[in-house]
Order: sequence, then C-alpha cells, then structure tokens
Amino acid sequence: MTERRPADLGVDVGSLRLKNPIMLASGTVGYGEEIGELVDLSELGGIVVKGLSLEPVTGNRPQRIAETPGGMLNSIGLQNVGVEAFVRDKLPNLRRYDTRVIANIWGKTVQDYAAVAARLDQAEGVHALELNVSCPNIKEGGISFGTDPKQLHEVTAAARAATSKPLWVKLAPGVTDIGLIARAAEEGGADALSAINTIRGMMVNVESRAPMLSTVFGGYSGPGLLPIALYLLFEIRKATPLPLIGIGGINELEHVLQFMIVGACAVQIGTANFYDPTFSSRVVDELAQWCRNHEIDSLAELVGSLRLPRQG
Amino acid sequence: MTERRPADLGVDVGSLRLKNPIMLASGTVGYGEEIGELVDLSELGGIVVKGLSLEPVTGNRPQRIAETPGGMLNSIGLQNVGVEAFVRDKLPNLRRYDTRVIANIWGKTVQDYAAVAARLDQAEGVHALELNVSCPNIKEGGISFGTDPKQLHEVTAAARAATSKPLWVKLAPGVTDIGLIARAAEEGGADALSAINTIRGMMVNVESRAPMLSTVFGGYSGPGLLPIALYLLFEIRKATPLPLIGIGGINELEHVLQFMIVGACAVQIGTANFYDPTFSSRVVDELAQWCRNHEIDSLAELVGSLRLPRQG
Amino acid sequence: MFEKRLTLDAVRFLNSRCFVLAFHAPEIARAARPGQFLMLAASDGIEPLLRRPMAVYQILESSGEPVGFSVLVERTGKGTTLMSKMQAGDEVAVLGPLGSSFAPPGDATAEAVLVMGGVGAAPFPLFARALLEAGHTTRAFIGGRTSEHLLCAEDFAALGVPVTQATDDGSAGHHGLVTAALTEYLSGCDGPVAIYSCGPTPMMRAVDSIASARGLPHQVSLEAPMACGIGVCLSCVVPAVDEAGGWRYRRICREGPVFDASTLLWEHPDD
Amino acid sequence: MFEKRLTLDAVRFLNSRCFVLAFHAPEIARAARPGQFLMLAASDGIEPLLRRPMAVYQILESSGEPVGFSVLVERTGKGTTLMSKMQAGDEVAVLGPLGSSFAPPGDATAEAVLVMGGVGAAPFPLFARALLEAGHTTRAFIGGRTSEHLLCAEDFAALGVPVTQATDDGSAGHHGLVTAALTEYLSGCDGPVAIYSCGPTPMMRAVDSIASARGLPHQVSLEAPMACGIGVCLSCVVPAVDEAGGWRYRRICREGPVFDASTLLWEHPDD
Ligand SMILES: Cc1cc2nc3c(=O)[nH]c(=O)nc-3n(C[C@H](O)[C@H](O)[C@H](O)COP(=O)(O)OP(=O)(O)OC[C@H]3O[C@@H](n4cnc5c(N)ncnc54)[C@H](O)[C@@H]3O)c2cc1C
Ligand SMILES: Cc1cc2nc3c(=O)[nH]c(=O)nc-3n(C[C@H](O)[C@H](O)[C@H](O)COP(=O)(O)OP(=O)(O)OC[C@H]3O[C@@H](n4cnc5c(N)ncnc54)[C@H](O)[C@@H]3O)c2cc1C
Ligand SMILES: Cc1cc2nc3c(=O)[nH]c(=O)nc-3n(C[C@H](O)[C@H](O)[C@H](O)COP(=O)(O)O)c2cc1C
Ligand SMILES: Cc1cc2nc3c(=O)[nH]c(=O)nc-3n(C[C@H](O)[C@H](O)[C@H](O)COP(=O)(O)O)c2cc1C
Ligand code: FES
Ligand code: FES
Repeated sequence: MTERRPADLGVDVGSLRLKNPIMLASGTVGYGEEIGELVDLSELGGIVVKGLSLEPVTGNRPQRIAETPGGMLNSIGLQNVGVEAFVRDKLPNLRRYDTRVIANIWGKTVQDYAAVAARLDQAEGVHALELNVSCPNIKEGGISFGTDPKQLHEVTAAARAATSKPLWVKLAPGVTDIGLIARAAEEGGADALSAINTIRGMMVNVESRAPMLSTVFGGYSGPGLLPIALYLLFEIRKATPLPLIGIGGINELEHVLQFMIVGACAVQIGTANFYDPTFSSRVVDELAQWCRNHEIDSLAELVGSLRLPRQG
Repeated sequence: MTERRPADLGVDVGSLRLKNPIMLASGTVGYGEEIGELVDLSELGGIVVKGLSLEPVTGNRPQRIAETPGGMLNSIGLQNVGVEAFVRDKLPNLRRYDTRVIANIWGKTVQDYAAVAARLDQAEGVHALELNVSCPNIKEGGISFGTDPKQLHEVTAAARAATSKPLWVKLAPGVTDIGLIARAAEEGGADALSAINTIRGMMVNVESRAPMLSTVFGGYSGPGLLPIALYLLFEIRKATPLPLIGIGGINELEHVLQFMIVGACAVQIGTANFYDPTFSSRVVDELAQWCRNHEIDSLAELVGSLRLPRQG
Repeated sequence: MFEKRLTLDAVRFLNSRCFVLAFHAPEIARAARPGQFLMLAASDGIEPLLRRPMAVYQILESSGEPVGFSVLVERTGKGTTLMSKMQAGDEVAVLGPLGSSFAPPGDATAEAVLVMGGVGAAPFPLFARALLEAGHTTRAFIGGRTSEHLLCAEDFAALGVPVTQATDDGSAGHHGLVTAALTEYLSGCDGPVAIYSCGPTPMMRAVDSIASARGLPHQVSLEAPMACGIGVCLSCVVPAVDEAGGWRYRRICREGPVFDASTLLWEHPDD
Repeated sequence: MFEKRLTLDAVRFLNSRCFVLAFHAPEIARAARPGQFLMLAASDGIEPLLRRPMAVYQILESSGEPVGFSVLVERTGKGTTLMSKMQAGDEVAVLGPLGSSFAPPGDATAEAVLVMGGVGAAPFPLFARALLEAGHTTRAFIGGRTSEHLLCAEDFAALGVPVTQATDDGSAGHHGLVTAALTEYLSGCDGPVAIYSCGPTPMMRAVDSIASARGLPHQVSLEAPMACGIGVCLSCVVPAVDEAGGWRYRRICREGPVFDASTLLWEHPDD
C-alpha cells in the first residue's frame, strides 16, 4: 500500500454534492437523534429521515416486525411526527451536523405530497426531498403510486411544482417493468431516483397459524434484498440517465461498490443500521482505503463502470 | 408425546394424489439420476424434472451461478436433453420409483409448449405437466409468457388442449399483480398453480467490474426468497381456488408448514437440494412427527388454515 | 449507550435451558441501571439477522468497582440457541445499556414487592440490591411453569430478600400462579407497598389488576420483538395514554422497557 | 458418494493461508480415488449458502486400513475463511467422494509428470502414491506466486518424488513460471511421458500447449463455481468436443473434474 493523499469521496447527486456516497436510509434512523449518539452524522454523505406526512401518523398496531432468513419484514405503517413537528422539533438538531439532510415524504393523495413538499421547500437545512411512492393512493382505489406510471408521473410533477429543492423519487420493486416506472418519474421532473424500497413479504407463526405481522404482509428488507436491488438498479440505469441512489441489503463495502459499479452515484444503508449500527461510518473509512489501494482518485471513475460481457 | 398411528401425509393436488406434500423442484435435481443416489425418491411426494423443450438445448455459457447473501443466482439457460431423449433415456429410470413424476416444460413459442405437452401426454410414468412460463416468447417481442395475462392464457390453453394429464402452471414473480396472472392461468385451464419461480437478481465482481453471471442477471433462489414466495402465494390464494404448490427458499420443516398454512397443498424443495441434499427426505419424517405431536390426522386440516387478524 | 465488540469472559449454565454470559465492560457496567437492557448479536453473520434484547442481570465488580456485566438467557429460539453455544473467548457485538430503568418507590418507607415469571426474573436481583441500599424492605415472588423455570431464587437469598415461589405444575413452591401467592401476601400487608413486575404478559396484567385494585404503584418491564433497540425503527411500540387523554404508541426500547403500568393500555384502543 | 456429518479430527496450518482439515470417515476413505473431490459445508447456516468443493488430499490409514481423509484448503474468500476457524471436534457436513479421478498412464513404462500451481497441488500427493505403486516414475513441478504458495513439496519428498519448484517472484525455486521449467525438463526427455496438471487456468492451458506440441497425453483437473457437486444443477459446465465432432458442455463435477485435456475446448466455441 503506497502512501497517497486521501481519496476524494465526494459525489454529486445531480446538483447536490455529498461529501461521500454513504447515506442512511429512511425509516431506519428516525430523525437522526438516537443514531447520532452512535455515529457522527457529519462523517456521512447524508441522512434520509423517516417518511413525513402532512399530519402526524400513529402507524400500524403491533406486531410490526418479523425476522426472515437473511432479512426482516416491517409494517410500521409510516408512523411519523408529521412535517410541522419535524421542522419545529427535529430539524434544528439535524442542522448541527455537516451533512446532507434529505426529507423522505409521502401522502395518501397527490395533494398531500405537494403540501408536504411545499412546507419543506421553506425549511432551512433540508437539502433534498425523497418521495416514498410505495403507498396507496386512496383517491385511485388504493393502487400504490409507485406501481402505476401515470400516477407516479402525476405525484412527481406535483411535488416538483411545489419545491425548487432537489427532488428524488424512491422507486418500489414489485412491478413488471421498472424501466417504465423510472421514466415516468423522470418525465415527472425527478432529479434523481432512489432504488429500491422494500419488497412485499410475509411470514407465518406455525403454532398460532397467524401471520407474524398484524398487517399480514409487510416490507422485506436486509441482505436478502441485495441481488434484487442490484438488478433493478441495472434496469433503471438502462431506462434513464438520471443520477441513481442504490438501496437494498447493503452491509459490506463490497455491496456499496457493486451498486456504484452498476450505476449508483451514492447509496443508502437501511436495515444494517439495526444490526450493525456503526457500519455506515466504518464503511466510509473502508471505502477511502479501498480507493487508495486501487489508486482511484475520484469515485466518478467507479460510477457506472460495469463491464458488460460481449454478446454471444 | 403419545403413541398414535402414523399421520397420513397424503395430499391431493387436484386429481393427483401425492403420498406426501414434499416434491423436488425443477432444475435442482436433473432427471432424478444423481439425486437418486442420495435420496430414495419413493419416499417423496414427487419429483419435477429439469425443464424440457422440444429439442435439446445447450444452455448459457459459464459463469452460470453466483452466491448471494442467503441465496444464489443461476443462469443455466434451460440446458436440457430435449423431450425425446428424456422419454427414451431418463423416464425408464424414474418409473422404478413409487413417486409422482412431473415434467416441467417450456418453449419459445406457444406451439413449442403444445408440442412438448402432446409428446408427454403419451409418456407412461409422467403424472403431471408443469409449465415453466418464465421464458421469453420469441414471437411476441421476447416478453416473458409469465408476465402477460393474455399470453399466459394462450400458452396454458394450448398445453391444456394437448394433454389430458394434470396441468400445473408455474408462476413467475416480478409482476405488478400476481392475482391477475394466476386468474389467466386458471382461465386457460390450469389444474394447479406452482409458485414461485426464481426472481431476477444480479451480482457484480468488484475487482473485474463485470457481472458475476455471463448473462448479467439471473434467477435468484434460496432462503432469501422465502418471505416473497409466501406473500405471493397468499395473493394467489385470494385470486383463485385452484390447488397451489408452494416453492421458494424452503430449508426447514417450519417453511413447509408456513406454505401449507397460507394455502399450498404441497411444496417443492429447490436450492436446498444443493446445500443439504438429504433435506427433502428428512423433512418428510419431520412432518410426520410434527403431525403426530400436534394430533393432526390429515394434512388437509392444515392447508389454508391461516388465521387472519381482525381488521382494525 | 456503547457499541462494543466484547470478549465473552465466562458462561455458566443454571439448568438445561438457562445460562449466564459474563462480559468485561467497565463503561457499560458503570452506566447500566437496573431494568435496562442490551442488544446482543447471536452471530456475526446474517442468520439470525437481528440482535437479541437481554436485560442486565448482574453488574460484576472488582475491588468494589463495576468492571463488567452479565445477562441471564433462556434458550427459546434460533438466536438464544446460538448464544447457548458461545464459549469464553468468543467475541460478541453488544449495544447498551438501553432503555429506562426501575425507579425505587417514591415513598421512602414503602416495601418493594418484585413479581417475576420465568426469565423475567433477570433484571430483579440487581434492582433488589439497589432497593436494599436505599433502605426499602424487599420481597420477591417468583413464578414459573416448572421448577426449571424458577430463576434467581439464590440471588435473592444471598441478598437476604425473602422469596415466595410458585409453579404451574407444582414441581416447586406453591402449586399454581404466583399472582395467587401475591394476592394472599398483599391481603396481610398494612404499610405502603410498591409493585414491580416482569414476565409473561398475562402475569403482568394480572399483577396490574391486583395493584390497581389496591391502588398500589406498579412498574412493569415489557418485551416486544425489536430490530434496533435504540428507538429508530418503531417496531417495539405499545399503546399508552398520552398527556391529552388520548393514546399514543410508546417505544419499549426507548421510553421503556420499564413503564409505570398505569400509563399502559393493556387492551389495544382499536379493539 | 456419501452424505455425512463428520467430526473434524484435526486442523494443521501449513502457513498463514493454507491448512489441512482431517476427518475420520472410513467409507469415504475407502471409496475416494486420486483427483476426486468433496463438497464441504463452511457453515451450518445460510451464509455462505453453498458448500465448497475441495479435492481429496490425503487418505488417512490406521493399521494399513483407510479410515479417514483430509483436505488442503487455501483461505481465499468467505467460505474458506470460516473453514480456517474450524476446530477439532466441530461437525462439518460433507458429501463425497465426487467426480472423476486421475488415470495412470496407459503406457505402463511412461513417466508421470505432475504440474501444479498453488492449491492445485492438493490432489497430487495421493495420485503420486498410486503412480509409484503402479511402477511409474513420477516427477512433480510445483509453481506458486510466492514461496507461501508452493504446496506439497514435503509430501513428494517423503514419497521420493523429485520436485522442481518455481515462483513468480523468485522467493523460492526457479524465478518464473513453472511451465518454463517443465519445457526445459521435457526437452531432455526421451521415453514416454504422461502429463497431469491442476492449477490456475492459464497455467493448465500453457501446460496443454506444451503437451500437445509434443503429442503427450495430458489430464487436467478443472475448477468452477459449483452449487451441487453431483451433476444436477448444471452450473459447472465447460465446453468439450463431442462424439459427433461438434461440442457440448460437460459437467466439471460429474464428467470431471479430471478430463483428458484433448477433449476440452480452451476457447469457448461461440467466441
Ligand atoms: C427489553 C427486553 C429484555 C429481555 N431480557 C431477557 C433476558 O434477560 N433473558 C432472556 O432470556 N430473554 C430476554 N428477553 C427476551 C429475548 O429477547 C428473547 O427471548 C429472544 O429475543 C428470543 O430470540 P430467539 O432467537 O431465541 O427466538 P426466536 O423466536 O427465533 O426469535 C425470532 C424473533 O423474535 C424476537 N423475539 C422472540 N421472542 C421474543 C421476546 N420474548 N421478546 C422480544 N423479542 C422476541 C427475536 O428477538 C427475533 O427477532 C428480553 C426481551 C426484551 C424486549
Ligand atoms: C473440483 C474442485 C476441487 C477443489 N479443490 C480445492 C482444494 O483442494 N483446496 C482448495 O483450497 N481449493 C480447492 N478448490 C477451490 C475452492 O473450492 C474455492 O477456493 C472455494 O470454493 C472458495 O470459497 P470461498 O468461500 O473462500 O470464496 P468466495 O470467493 O467467497 O466464494 C464465492 C463462490 O465462488 C465459488 N468459488 C470461488 N472460487 C472458486 C474456485 N476456485 N473454484 C470453484 N468455486 C469457487 C465458491 O465455491 C462460492 O460459491 C477446488 C475447486 C473445485 C471445483
Ligand atoms: C423499519 C423500516 C422502516 C422504513 N420506513 C421507510 C420510510 O418511512 N420511507 C421510505 O421511503 N422507506 C422506508 N423504509 C425502506 C428503507 O429506507 C430501504 O429502502 C429498505 O429497507 C431497503 O434497504 P435495506 O435493505 O438496506 O434496509 C423502511 C425500512 C425499514 C426496515
Ligand atoms: C439452478 C436452477 C435451475 C432451475 N431450473 C428450472 C427449470 O428448468 N424450470 C423451472 O420451472 N424452474 C427452475 N428453477 C426454479 C426452481 O424450480 C424453483 O422454482 C426456485 O429455485 C425457487 O425455489 P428454491 O428457493 O427452493 O430454489 C431452477 C432453479 C435453480 C436454482
Ligand atoms: S426496537 Fe427499534 S424502536 Fe424499539
Ligand atoms: S455443480 Fe451442479 S452440476 Fe456440477
């Protein structure tokens, strides 16, 4: 190992520069308070806060999680303090850190999204908005925004109109053609795409014969999601030139690198925050070391550097 | 534990009785030759042979597999000896066993499927056909039969017309609405549905920056698939009254029970045959023991016995 | 709260299902309060994925200084089975101490009555020590399915805390529920009493009925499946009364595991 | 082939990366032929999921009877790292013996020349023993990146088999490729020679050029990622000539790992 100047880990997600590509994923770090006791958030590229809605939300009744082989299910039900309380009570603490704060937002109608986006457009210290579109549109028969290109376009455009901040759309798996969905978000005005959110899963308690989650099924996250997320990112990369943020199952440096090689300019760590809470800050160091060992001066060299095999 | 007569593990998949619900999944046990050296196939409910096509198929170039966290990817490319060689060279050996032999079949056109089904309709010792519809329809722009209700209906109906043997359709995940797909298969004339086939996944070698599989992405199988498969089976159960066969990630008795409680009358063991080749025969004994311990006289009591929570 | 890779110092089996894992960890030992818990990794890999919550059982001391802690584990599933195979020298990832702790009775003259079922006993010997140091008369009621499920009796004996035991099958102590023994005891009590309970939910609910009927303060330690243990995943919630007279979810890992029982809603408000 | 849970008898480290795992397993020991392999589980859980293929290194004997076997493992990734932490007494799931084996030269007077790179040496000491018993003069060429990667020299020495070593960095033996030493040796050979090789693919290809140029028979032992090891998954295929003059895939785990090199297509026919 040669002694060289530290690699520059900075990356650009569209117009937003991150000091490094490691972010914390929405729903796995609350609003940064508790995790801030374990990890210096200023060492990370960014933190995406728990999905915010216009009003506070109580969430689903317990049992809200279940373990699966190599992963977990959750059905938190998007419990959150609401956008006002976030801005008032949570954001001041987050502003203390030298990192990017991304507000994950959701709603039950297009108007909800637009209203939350408009409120956060004014909020100092929120650097980007990320739309969680894995929620049912109650005005359109409960079909999830993220599975229907038309609705996704509409909700993205509405949020786009409500804010001048960078707008990321977080895609849901579980669709036949993710490229179509990605293009709908692009055309709706997204600045970047995050992929992916949890995929639906279920587990059953064989003694009680009841589903393990109160909601029957829930969102599957963790290591078992990794190959699915990498594949979907690959498909999205083919469909749109937008900057991509890779999410799903990351718990090793190698996973970060895989996402970046496929085409992500940054990544988010989710479930790993639960079972290895200091992984995110550790992997920043590991990434710097890897770049030095591989004489990589800028991570841009890595992003999308996938070598496809010859056809044959 | 009280001494009671052995539980009857027999189950009916429509008109086809299996001595127990444990089958071996297509593509993970070849044509039963090699696995027969390790497991007495007569102890199992059935064996589904490697997907057969009209002509022999060479398959994809290596590298064909990659490990993932809690699973694996494959892109074998449906290599097989072709239906004639199967009937001539492989079936006689399978007829020696007191078990059900299910022929998994596939094609590149609707006509291919029908031709293979017609050939196997004549074959003594083939007890059911299972359509693998996770393959591109080369006449319809390469869209997979299993992702389009119209094409699925057509290919199912064509196979149905070509055979009077029980016809199972094996559904592919990776669609927005699996219920829709399930109903298309039902309406096409399926006697039962198998769920699920592999889901698409990808892994990258970070040193070479090349995909680990020669085909870039492949089919993800193994433990990480379990919660996804259980959820999809739950959705299929809601969509159709057809008998269901649960597949995906099974490597414990508890997984078998989960599938049955959600609604499967039988299951197939896939990837576990690779890393725990005697699991299938062991789990038959474990299932019998579990039934005795739980005073369950017939597995029909278990199938679909899921207790859904009250709404609230 | 500290996130550490600790070396397992010692393993001691209490019976075929229960064992004590002891760790050298001065910072955690100094910080830990009775009733708090830790998240322990059962493996370094992804199966099982999540860490397991375990109450602080003992604070280990050397020359009067806290230098370590132990947990008392009952083998019930995958994670605790792996823990039962751990050996001295193994490295274990540990996060803690976490959550709220038992508070001594507000009334300095009150007697503390500790009611526990099964491995719910784990946090109480440490708390009993604190109660005795604070001058509270202390008494323990230990319930279990069988004599194998009665835990910590020796710990209380060593502290001089009187113990009443009950088993469902009568294999040790009273035959029947520990709550029956508790009711009987409380019937003969005159002075102020504060109740503390930890164990299966039906037991804690029954204890709460007894405490409420007598107007006695009651603190409970709750359990729920936990992903994070620090309050960020919102998986471990329990409905509780809120300031405005309605209800809200409280996180067992953060606002709990120890709650004033009067703040909890044992029936879900949506039922 | 046998599927067994074996108790690990002994672990011996050869250097910081390579170690030998020895198992008591009379049935496997009696059945195993030189060049065959086994599938070993690196863990009982799902990570890593698949078993790892390992050549049979030694057949262990007691009073002249085969009672066990060993494998020689190089730590390279997740599975082999877990294997390097195994201890005597651990249980390991093992399937084997599997695949084809090395065949002694057809010509009873032929000299056998064994060419190996790195851990590709593992199957050769056992084969050398069989060759010597069958009366073949035997000679070993061992290559490696550094002296740490030269394996089995002592085994050959103990058998009286002459050894030529070469390292890429010159840290031991000849400085350079083992194939250079091989070419040099063969230039001075008159009698019939049969070549056997196992190691990195570039090495085996180079050996095959040398063998073909001289018309010498050449058997190679190939590697590929394997899911099942028994021929059912079709993951481990390699293109080979078929009877009809075309080509077909052959399974390294079943028709191989040892192939007559003249049947293999080193370039994929689609290229
Ligand atoms: C605050 C707190 C303190 C605890 N203290 C102790 C203690 O001191 N000693 C002790 O033996 N046990 C204690 N428990 C219970 C212990 O955490 C569970 O027994 C353990 O998690 C079971 O893990 P498993 O893998 O063996 O079981 P599995 O059934 O395989 O676990 C499956 C999943 O359910 C969760 N789970 C299962 N049972 C429980 C439970 N009772 N509580 C919470 N999660 C559960 C697991 O954590 C895991 O995520 C405590 C629980 C909590 C919440
Ligand atoms: C027939 C045969 C005999 C072998 N004999 C030996 C031996 O005696 N000693 C020894 O040290 N090694 C041997 N190998 C190679 C050994 O199997 C790999 O080094 C090992 O699988 C790597 O596992 P890992 O988890 O450490 O590496 P990882 O890179 O983490 O493995 C990832 C995946 O790739 C596969 N893989 C990686 N490298 C190889 C490889 N070279 N060959 C096949 N699969 C690979 C693994 O099995 C696993 O599925 C043999 C391989 C084959 C096919
Ligand atoms: C408990 C939990 C809560 C989550 N909440 C949200 C959320 O509020 N908004 C959102 O967009 N994603 C949410 N997610 C999804 C994660 O941000 C992430 O996309 C997903 O978990 C996959 O990444 P992972 O495998 O690294 O966890 C949540 C995930 C978990 C496990
Ligand atoms: C190597 C491999 C080959 C497969 N080949 C086929 C096939 O030919 N036809 C088919 O319908 N399914 C095939 N499958 C899918 C399995 O039958 C099964 O549906 C899937 O692997 C999920 O189950 P599992 O997680 O238990 O493996 C294959 C799976 C694997 C791993
Ligand atoms: S366990 Fe995560 S909030 Fe309590
Ligand atoms: S490893 Fe499965 S066929 Fe060779």
